Amino acid sequence: MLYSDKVMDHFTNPRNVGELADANGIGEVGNAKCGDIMKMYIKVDKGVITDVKFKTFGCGAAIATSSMATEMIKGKTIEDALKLTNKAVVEALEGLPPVKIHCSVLAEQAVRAAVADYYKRLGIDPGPIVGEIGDCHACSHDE
Amino acid sequence: MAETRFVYADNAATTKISDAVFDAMVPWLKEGYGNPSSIYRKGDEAARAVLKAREQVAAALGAEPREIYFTSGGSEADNWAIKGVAHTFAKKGKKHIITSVFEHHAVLHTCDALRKEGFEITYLPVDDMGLVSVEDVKNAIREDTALVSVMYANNEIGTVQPISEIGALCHERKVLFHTDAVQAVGNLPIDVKAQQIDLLSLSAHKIHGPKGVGALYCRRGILLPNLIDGGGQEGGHRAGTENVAGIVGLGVAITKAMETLPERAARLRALRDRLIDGLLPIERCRLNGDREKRLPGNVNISFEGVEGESLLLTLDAHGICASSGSACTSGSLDPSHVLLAIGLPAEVAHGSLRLSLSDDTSEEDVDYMLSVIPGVIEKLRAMSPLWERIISEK
Amino acid sequence: MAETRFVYADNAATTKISDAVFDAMVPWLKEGYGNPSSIYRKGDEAARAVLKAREQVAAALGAEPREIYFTSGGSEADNWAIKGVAHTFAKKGKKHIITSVFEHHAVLHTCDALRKEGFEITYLPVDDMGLVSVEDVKNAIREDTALVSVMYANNEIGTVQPISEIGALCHERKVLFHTDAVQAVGNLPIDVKAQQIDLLSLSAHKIHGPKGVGALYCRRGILLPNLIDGGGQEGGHRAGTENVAGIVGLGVAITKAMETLPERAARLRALRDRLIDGLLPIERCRLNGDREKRLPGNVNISFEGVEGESLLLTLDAHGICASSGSACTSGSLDPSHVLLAIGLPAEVAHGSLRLSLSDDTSEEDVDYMLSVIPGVIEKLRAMSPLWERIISEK
Ligand SMILES: Cc1ncc(COP(=O)(O)O)c(C=O)c1O
Ligand SMILES: Cc1ncc(COP(=O)(O)O)c(C=O)c1O
Ligand code: FES
Ligand code: FES
Repeated sequence: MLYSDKVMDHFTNPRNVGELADANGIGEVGNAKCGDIMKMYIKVDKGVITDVKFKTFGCGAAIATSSMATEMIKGKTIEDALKLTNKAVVEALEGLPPVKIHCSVLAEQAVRAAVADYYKRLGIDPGPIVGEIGDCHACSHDE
Repeated sequence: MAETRFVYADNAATTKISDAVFDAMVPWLKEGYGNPSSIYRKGDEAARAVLKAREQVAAALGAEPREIYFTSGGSEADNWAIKGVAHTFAKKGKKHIITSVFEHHAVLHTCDALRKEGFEITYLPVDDMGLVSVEDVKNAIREDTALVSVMYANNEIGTVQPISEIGALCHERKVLFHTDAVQAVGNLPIDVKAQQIDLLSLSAHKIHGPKGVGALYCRRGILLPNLIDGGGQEGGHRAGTENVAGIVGLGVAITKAMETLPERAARLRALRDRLIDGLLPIERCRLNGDREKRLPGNVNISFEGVEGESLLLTLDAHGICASSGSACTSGSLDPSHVLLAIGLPAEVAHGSLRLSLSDDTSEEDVDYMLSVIPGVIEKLRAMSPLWERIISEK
Repeated sequence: MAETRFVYADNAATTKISDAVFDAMVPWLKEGYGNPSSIYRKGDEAARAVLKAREQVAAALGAEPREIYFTSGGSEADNWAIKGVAHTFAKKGKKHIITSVFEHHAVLHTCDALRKEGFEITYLPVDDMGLVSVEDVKNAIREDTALVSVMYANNEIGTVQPISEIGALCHERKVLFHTDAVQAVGNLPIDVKAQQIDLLSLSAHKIHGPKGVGALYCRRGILLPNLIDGGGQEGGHRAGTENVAGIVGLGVAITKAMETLPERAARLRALRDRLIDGLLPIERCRLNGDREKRLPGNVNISFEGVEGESLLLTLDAHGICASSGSACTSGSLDPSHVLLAIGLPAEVAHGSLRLSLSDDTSEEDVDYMLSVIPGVIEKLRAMSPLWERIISEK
């Protein structure tokens, strides 16, 4: 499979795993049929993501990209977190095999889903801010 | 948890070459380099070694030496048998082939290729225990059926098919019968004559022989067109300078495996059953495939809420080599066609684990796996949102 | 006559695995038994070894790694290339293939099989020096030509064909060009891009690598249907668990051969020329094949009045392994199609001797052959009624 050492590090010792009791934004994306579900918990304070946790059902790349994504948004403002792209996550992980790129897309989407949920809880329509979360492009499975 | 130990539990994928096989191969990789087609002594010695291996393979199957053709492995043997029969019978207007939905890809993709050429393929279902029904085969046979191809034992879930019954049926209905016995050879008794098998594929690397060599048994009287044309090797039926060392290795491997089959199988079955019984108490898991009609070394269990690739990678970190039916390990999108065929929902198929044992597997290896796997499942479930959902729904 | 010595002079038939190749293979026959498709480290290590070998083969040919597909040898590569191109282009109505009359049987019999399927084959003649004419290729190309397949160097008489010119011509005429380079690889410089070769077959056991492994170079963009369908190995284009040890052996063998090609070829040419010059003074003999456009290690001489098989057996008794174009050695009735193609009368073709040298051949080996062969010829002629007739006629 040829995962990079960085991927293996994040897979073996995932950062920020678990649930966040006082989360004020939770997003879940993916589809169990395809073998991937990502759930992201964020705690937002004054526009800054002060804490983040994740749970993932998925392959090595799915777990590693979740872990890396949480590291990359922790302490960032919501605006910066929304700028996180799957490409940036893949780069930070020193690459992914081509067949695993869709797993990194899932990580990007999980962050956006969590932010969208945060706005929804505030009674704000997340649409204009977060945009379309979209489906996994890798497959046509519907939930 | 015990100290890390290396446990190779993926013997259905490939096995380690045994010392006896390696030692038998070395002379042919060193001084015995003659070409078996050459008439000088150095060539003749190689030809004799190939002949001896042919006799060994024949003896292991209850066949005659001239019914054995060496190939580059199980896949080539499957392709040759199926494409060969298909193209021969197509000339007589028989363009229908019967196989099962859960064959190895070497058979399935060969049938797919033939389908695109205009052949009609019936893919028999398997029941939830992973067994093909003889009745289904019977009902599927038509006037224009050229071949029935049903695997001897499944590579993922280890289920053993009713080969003798299918053989008798095909014989009675005068339809040729091929079986992919890559997983069965060396693990189950085989007698091609008694079982009325017309064509049988096997591969050396599944039985502690080398990779890249296999054989096709083709019953005397059946004339297959060549898959690989050229020189006069294999009686003019399969060209290419013989892989002498590999063929010698196959001969030794199959002889060793068949010689001691009852004892070996009994030991494997005991290890297998201890592993199954030790894992099944884990919450929300199930054994895939019939428990009795099963290869002696095959364990295949699905753990809900767990994804196969991450399971394999975690086990690897603990020194355990295993395999899974998850799509994620293969880079495809759908999980194992075998697990879907026995009715597993996709999300459960993703969480399957195959542990396949061999003569190299020890009691301590089983102890170790039993000490490691439950904790790994627990850890992965703890971080799985799917598991969270399953638990909350119950 | 000198004391008996063992001289292996049949390196065009097969070679001895070199120590470097053997040493590189052993780890993959022992502890490195993982299946390259498995995701745990033991599998990944094997996958990396296969990848490295793919890079080595690509580098040796001036190709890209993804253009290299491992096969079970030269014959499989030839079959795959030719049948694959034929079946692809047949769909577009192009059912004409051009080859030469003196190809290896892996090409000729493949073309014969296609002919029986309805393809039209043009067999180009060769001149009395054993060379294909570019002009002939040019004249043979038609609107419906799918493929030109001309061997790089002939296995019997060692003549090297105008590959770059044929490549340029095919490129210009937009016809695919395949070359069987089994004898050329490791003995002649090759650059598939510069020479505009679309498909090229090679085999490890001709260059001090193992038997049963080879490769097909297939230029990027050419999509061949599979010869062997099944698992996802070789990018889904050639199924079967990889012969890891064999593939590693091929990688090392081709690297060693290409690395030191100029020095090695120069040494071989000197040995070859000494052998030719030492044998040609024998009465009524002739060198077969062009003297200059010739493999560095190939000697092929016909001795009138002598029959090949008895010559080989006598040489074997003197410790010399060689080959012949005699039908008697192959069990067929006609002598070598190659020797007939260059215009040799059948009775002369019967008396041909091929001595093929390699890095393992020493000056002393050449001395020994020169000390033995003339006497052997003399002895056989003394008992040959054909020789008696020839002599009386002159
Ligand atoms: C020119 C040529 N082509 C093809 C082959 C076949 O190669 P292999 O024996 O590896 O199948 C050979 C040698 O046997 C050869 O000399
Ligand atoms: C049932 C079955 N058939 C065919 C094959 C293919 O054998 P090989 O890898 O030798 O081509 C395998 C293993 O890979 C197998 O398990
Ligand atoms: S989660 Fe299935 S491939 Fe990544
Ligand atoms: S949801 Fe990602 S592959 Fe289907």
